[in-house]
Amino acid sequence: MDLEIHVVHYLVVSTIMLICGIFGFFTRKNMLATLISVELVLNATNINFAVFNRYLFPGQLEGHFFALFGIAIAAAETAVAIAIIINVYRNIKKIMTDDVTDLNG
Amino acid sequence: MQQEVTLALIILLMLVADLFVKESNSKILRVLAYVLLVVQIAVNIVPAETSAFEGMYHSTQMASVVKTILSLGTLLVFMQADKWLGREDTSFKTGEFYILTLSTLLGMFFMVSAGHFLLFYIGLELASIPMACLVAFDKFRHHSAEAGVKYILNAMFSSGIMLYGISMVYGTCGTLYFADAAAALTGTPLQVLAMVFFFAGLGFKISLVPFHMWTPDTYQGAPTTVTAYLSVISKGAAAFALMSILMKVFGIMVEDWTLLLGIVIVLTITVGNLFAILQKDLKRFMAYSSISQAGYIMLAVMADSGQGVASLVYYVVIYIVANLAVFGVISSIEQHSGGKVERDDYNGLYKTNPRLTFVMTLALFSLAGIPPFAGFFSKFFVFASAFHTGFALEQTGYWVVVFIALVNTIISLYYYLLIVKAMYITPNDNPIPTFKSGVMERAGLSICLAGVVFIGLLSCVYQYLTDTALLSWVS
Amino acid sequence: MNILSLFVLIPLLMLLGLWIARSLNQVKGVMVAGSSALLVMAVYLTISYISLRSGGAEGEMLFVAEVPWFEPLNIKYSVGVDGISVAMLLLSAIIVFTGTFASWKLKPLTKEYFMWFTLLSTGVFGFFISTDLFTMFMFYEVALIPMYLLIGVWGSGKKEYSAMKLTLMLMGGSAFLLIGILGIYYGSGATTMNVVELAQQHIPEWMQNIFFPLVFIGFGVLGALFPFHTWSPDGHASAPTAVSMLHAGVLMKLGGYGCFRVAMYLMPEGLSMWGDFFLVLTTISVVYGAFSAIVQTDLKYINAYSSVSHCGLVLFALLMMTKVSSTGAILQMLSHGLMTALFFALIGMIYGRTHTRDIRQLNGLMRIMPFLSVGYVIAGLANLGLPGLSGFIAEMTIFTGSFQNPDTFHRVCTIVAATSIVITAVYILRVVGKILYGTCTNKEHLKLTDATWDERLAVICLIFAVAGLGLAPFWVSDMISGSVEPIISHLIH
Amino acid sequence: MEYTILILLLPLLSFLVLGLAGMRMKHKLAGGIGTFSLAVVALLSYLTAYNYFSLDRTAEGVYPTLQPWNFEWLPFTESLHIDMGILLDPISVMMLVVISTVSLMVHIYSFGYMKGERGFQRYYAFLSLFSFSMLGLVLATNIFQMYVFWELVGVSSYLLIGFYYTKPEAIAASKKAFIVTRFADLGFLIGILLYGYYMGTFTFTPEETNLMGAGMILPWALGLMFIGGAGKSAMFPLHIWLPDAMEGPTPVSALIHAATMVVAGVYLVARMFPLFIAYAPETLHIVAYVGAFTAFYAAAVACVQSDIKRVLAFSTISQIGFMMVALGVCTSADPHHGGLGYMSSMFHLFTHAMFKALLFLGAGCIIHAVHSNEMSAMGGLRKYMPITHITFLIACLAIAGIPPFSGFFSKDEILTACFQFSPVMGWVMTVIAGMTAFYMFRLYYGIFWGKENKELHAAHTPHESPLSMTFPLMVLAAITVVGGFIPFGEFVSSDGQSYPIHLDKTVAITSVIVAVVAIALATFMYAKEKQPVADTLQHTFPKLWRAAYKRFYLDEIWLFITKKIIFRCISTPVAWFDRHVVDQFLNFMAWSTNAAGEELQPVQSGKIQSYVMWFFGGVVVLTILLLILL
Repeated sequence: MDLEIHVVHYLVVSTIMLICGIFGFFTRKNMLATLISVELVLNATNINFAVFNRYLFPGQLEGHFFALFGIAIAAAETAVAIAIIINVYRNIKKIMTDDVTDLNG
Repeated sequence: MQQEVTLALIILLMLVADLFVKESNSKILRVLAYVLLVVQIAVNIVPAETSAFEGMYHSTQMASVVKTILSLGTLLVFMQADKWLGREDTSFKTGEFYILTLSTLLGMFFMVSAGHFLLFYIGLELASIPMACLVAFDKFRHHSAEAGVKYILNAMFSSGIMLYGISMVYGTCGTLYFADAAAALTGTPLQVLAMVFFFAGLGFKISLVPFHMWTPDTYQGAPTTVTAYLSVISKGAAAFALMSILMKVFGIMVEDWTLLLGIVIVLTITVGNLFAILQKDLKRFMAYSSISQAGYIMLAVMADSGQGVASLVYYVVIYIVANLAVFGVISSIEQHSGGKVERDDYNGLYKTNPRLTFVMTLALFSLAGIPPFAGFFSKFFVFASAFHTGFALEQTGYWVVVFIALVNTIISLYYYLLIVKAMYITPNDNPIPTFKSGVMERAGLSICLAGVVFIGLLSCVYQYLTDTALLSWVS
Repeated sequence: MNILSLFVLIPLLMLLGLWIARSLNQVKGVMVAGSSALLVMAVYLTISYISLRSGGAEGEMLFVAEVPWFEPLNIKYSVGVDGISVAMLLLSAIIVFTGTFASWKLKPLTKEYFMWFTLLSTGVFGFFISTDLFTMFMFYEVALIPMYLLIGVWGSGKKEYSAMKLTLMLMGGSAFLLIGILGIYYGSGATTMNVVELAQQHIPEWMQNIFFPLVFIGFGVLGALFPFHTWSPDGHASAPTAVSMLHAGVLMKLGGYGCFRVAMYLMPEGLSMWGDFFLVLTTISVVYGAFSAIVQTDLKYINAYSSVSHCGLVLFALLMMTKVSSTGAILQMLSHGLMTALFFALIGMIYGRTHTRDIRQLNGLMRIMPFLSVGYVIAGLANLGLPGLSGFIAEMTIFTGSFQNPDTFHRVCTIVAATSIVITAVYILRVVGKILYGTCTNKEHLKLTDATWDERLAVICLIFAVAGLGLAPFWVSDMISGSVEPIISHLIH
Repeated sequence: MEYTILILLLPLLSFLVLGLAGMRMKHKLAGGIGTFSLAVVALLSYLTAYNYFSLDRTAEGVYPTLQPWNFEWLPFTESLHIDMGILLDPISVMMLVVISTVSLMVHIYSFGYMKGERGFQRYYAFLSLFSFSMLGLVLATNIFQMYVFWELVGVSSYLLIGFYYTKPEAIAASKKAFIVTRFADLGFLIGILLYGYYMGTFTFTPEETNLMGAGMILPWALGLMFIGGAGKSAMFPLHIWLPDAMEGPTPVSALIHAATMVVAGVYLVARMFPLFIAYAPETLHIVAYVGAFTAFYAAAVACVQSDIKRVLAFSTISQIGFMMVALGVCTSADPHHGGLGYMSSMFHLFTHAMFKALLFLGAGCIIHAVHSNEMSAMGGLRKYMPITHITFLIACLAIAGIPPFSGFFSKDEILTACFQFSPVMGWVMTVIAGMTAFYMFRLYYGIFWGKENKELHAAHTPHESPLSMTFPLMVLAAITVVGGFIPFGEFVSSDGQSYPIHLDKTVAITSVIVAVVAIALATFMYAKEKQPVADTLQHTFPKLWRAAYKRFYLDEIWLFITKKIIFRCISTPVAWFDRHVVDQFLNFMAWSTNAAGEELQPVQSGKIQSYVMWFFGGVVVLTILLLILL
């Protein structure tokens, strides 16, 4: 059995992550959980960048750097998001997405 | 590069100033912000083509002009924010407001002058993360927080999708430099997918249908000044960025993205209009209006020509002044009447505040595209550019899109007139009482009004933009 | 400075003056000065145009001037007039002048009213002097939008609904126009926006076939083309007097003028494909409007439907494509503008006194307000085409001209359209008989007074113009047919 | 003869003066202005007639056709233009004399008749307007000018019928008159348009080549013009307006609805006669049949009417029918062979104008005296109003065709022409002439003899009218007496050449016998106070009598057409369609846009998840679309 891992395998993983992330976002009601799901999406792309760089274009570092920046920015985003979610919690004492539907129509 | 550097310096200066200025003296900060922003505009008034970081940063003359326009718009927003920032519950956050706003502006600068997807991505995030803070700025209003959370979650999701698209570009091209990627792209299905994903990310910022769903909620919940900023500056920058990337990077897939745009434009304008008709809350109403306006802006992108570039920037300029005039009036009334933003509150406004009503009327007419106000000219040129391309390519599909857009102007006229009707015609026993707005608000509105009236009539603006567009986009 | 630009400049100065004016008297002073200046200018222009032509001046347009505006799209501020536009300018000046007096006592917000009114006039004058498609279109829309506020704020009845309907329908028409203008511009090679120069270019036939109907309908909406006329009854009924006058008198003429100058002149091949179709529509307009007018009970509705019929006749005559019929169409615009303005002025004055326009509640007015009643009879007679008044001239020119087109289908349409002169008599006489004659049964009405001096001035001016055109038609007719000729010969070749 | 322009200008001027400033004038001044201008016009007309007929005849033996004035009023094309001018030829000069005479008489008469009426000045203004238009009509140099003035006379007739504008009947009558004639004018207009296009000119003398080339068009064009003429001249079935038009002041009826305007149709046919006879003889014969039927129909109706003005109105219709018949029976332009009708028609027009005006003015005096139009209010008036009685009798004898009164001569010529055309036509017309004599004498006896309405006359004794009213009666009576001896054929004939009138003895004797018998019958039936025969007849044929009294229900048909068909069946549905279909369609579009917005609104639910689903769904769908479409 050939255990060599191809680029495709990585992509399958990243795609599964992406879909999990999206699915999680769709289904989880807790805002923190949705935040985690978004992280999955972002990480799926980071994997993509790393894998493409490593396997397809090994001579350069663009993908790696992109992945690094992506991680950093995702962290920043998460921080802000959590801050705002806390703010929501302070105001209405709930963090379920179904509870923040005051603005609609 | 000069523009970004000076802006970054300003941000640092404001940061330092914020540290040392006492809360009670927040006025100093406001003055400082005006002065610095004026200086920023003044020193960068001459557009220049610059390149840095080995081409990761590449600012064309047009981009430079756009940046100046964005700075000007920001200045107008600041002027409108004057009263709001002076309020007790926000004055202690004055410095933060400026820093956050200017940071997003810096992000937009990078966005419009990126030469590499990484820089573009950083710019985009720099523009949207502080924006989330701004949206949730009114800490004790839960609508503000709700708007903020909707914005940030949607933004994260969309940036995830966009990043996925960028990763596909990287995977198929092996480079993230715009110029190299453009050469390497061939239009395979995977690349089409990448393009759509990327498009969705920017479509989110411009609030194109179906990526627009956050817009009304966020616009309604955010502080009015921030809504104004979000609706014009952020949207304008994203539109320009989208256009330059579609034209520069995805040039090979022009047929794909014009079709994509065609569908999206029709959807955007129609859906925006259909929703706008029913809105009672003016901020929410303006959100839908801005969605449909975004559709018109995209017509210029669809044109895919120098004429289109000039028309787009021209449209953005006029959209900025007109929309800011409307938001200026809305915020002015909101601040002076204790938070009234419903359309019914405006009934009979003409009797008590004729001048504000007048500004509002002209601005709405401009948005509806009625001559002799500027909006008419910008709409005309946008239509002309899209029509021209359709003619040149002998594709009547362009004409159909233009036609649908034109038919939609009637619906939009209807809802703009509803506000005019409320202000002039609908009788009201207790209209909002007469008030005197602050110097800065008035100055801001006067500038907007002048813009609404004169930018269209004075052809030099369009001429200048066309010349610049030709210089930047010799294709 | 080009003399034509004064027609836009004077209203703009009036706007400025109104803006500055502080008291009611100042406002009225500005209006009287401005509208008189416009009238004098228009008369002067007419005289000098005729003398230039008789002096042998060549060229389709006279008093031409051109300033580049948006050069990337070859948009210029270019002005010039031929006989048709001169006639229209004269008409507009007369109606703006009389309209000012017809709204002499209007309240409230008099100043604002006159500002919008003046803006509307700016658009009208600008439209008629322009030879550049873009400028023309711009002024066209400038003329439309003030209608909304003028009707909405100062109107009566279900004014909000009417104002909205009118604005949306007319702006809908202009949406059609805009794409049509783009089609013309690019189709002709994107070298010029000037109408006269565009006519020399050739637009591909397939494009003409697409854009002709769009432009024709676009202008036709304003010209009350069936089935796009329904804004007219409601709009006119709700509008204040002077606005109805200006709207029916001048604005509706923009439609016919545009159809002729833009749609037909620039797209002759499209015309030959669509001509018959639109001819049927206009024929329907003519007869349908007249029949609808018979059963109306509101004076303004009667007049509005009558306008549908008469403006339909304008488009009808244009589509006949002979020199005489087109001359007749322009004459009809002139004549209809004057007499319908007279009608609306009188209806407004009667309404201002009796507070009703329902013909079932009015009777015996002849005894109570003889001046207004006689004016009404004269307007009615002009409307049904009494020789010596303007309506006859126009209708006869139209029918004679239409008969110059030897096609049987056109003949049949002409005969059908000609029946409208009988139907017109029916509804005009019905109204005259009902409201003016008989004995007044309403006690309230017995106390009413006849016209005041400002009203008399307006009415007399209009009657004078109607009769002047009717008695001495040759000079106008010459002036117009001289200018129609190049356009028609362009269409036929 | 440039001075002829004054004939048109004076009445116009007088109209303008009276119309603009009349309300400020005293009655006498206003009436004086009108009458004076008409007197001058009449003098000028006589002068014109004298001068014209003393001109030398041309080589062909005809009087020259003069155009002292002609200018282009409204140009259409090189050859087609409406000119305004003055055309002098025998018939126009003849008409000039007739119109100015009758008009002058009516002007004088109205002084007395309209004395003290409200709107006296307006009345004179309208009379002037009418005189102007009628003179313009007959002097027209081209068919379009004729149409212009044709419309103007229509309007002045409208204004004058509706002079008593507070009377509902007057309003209705004026409206009806205008609309019916307008309807007929539509035919006239289309006829003119056809004529103008194919002849290339509006003048009465088109180019020969055009005439030859027109083919079947010309009969059609002329026929359509005749419809216009039929409307004005009250030919069946377009006559319905004329009896109602009697609601106007009686002098107006005398002037417009008896002597001048109503014969405009005859004049029109006479004017186009050369073309009719040469290119459309069949159309001309249709004119004859229409005229004959109208004459019969109107005579039948006139026999039972009780309103004296109605009787006279139907009598007018009937007599115009005679004139039309006379024109229609012409078969050639040669007066000796089938062209006699032309001259006789014009002759009858002339004599009829005089005696019918006389009858109407006389009726005016009677109405003035008893304040009623109904015969029941009259009877036995001969002793109260001798002048009126005598003049009325003269006119009755004239219309009945008793020599030596003028009517005898003209009617005799007409009957001769009819017999030349066909014996059937001749006999029919003779019978109608007899009916004329019958109903006229029925009227005469009803007014001046018969049963007197004593009650009424006791309350208000009838009296003779003032001189201003009787003077015109006497003048007209004098003309009626001597008019028949005018050698009319000298001046007017179908080919223009001098033509000596000679009586056809057989025809003359027959017609006189018929007339005398008819008069005798009328005397037998109506001269007494008790009228057993008439009553018996009325009771024997109640339906027929009723139908005739109701004018064979034509007015009901008219009402049916206007109220039911035009108003209910066309206009109301059209207006309904406009409001509920065309307009509602637009409202529906607006509504559906709104409804679509409302339906869509739940999509914007406020839930973050649904927003993201739309986002992602949009991305996926768009990608798939792009991949499929391109």
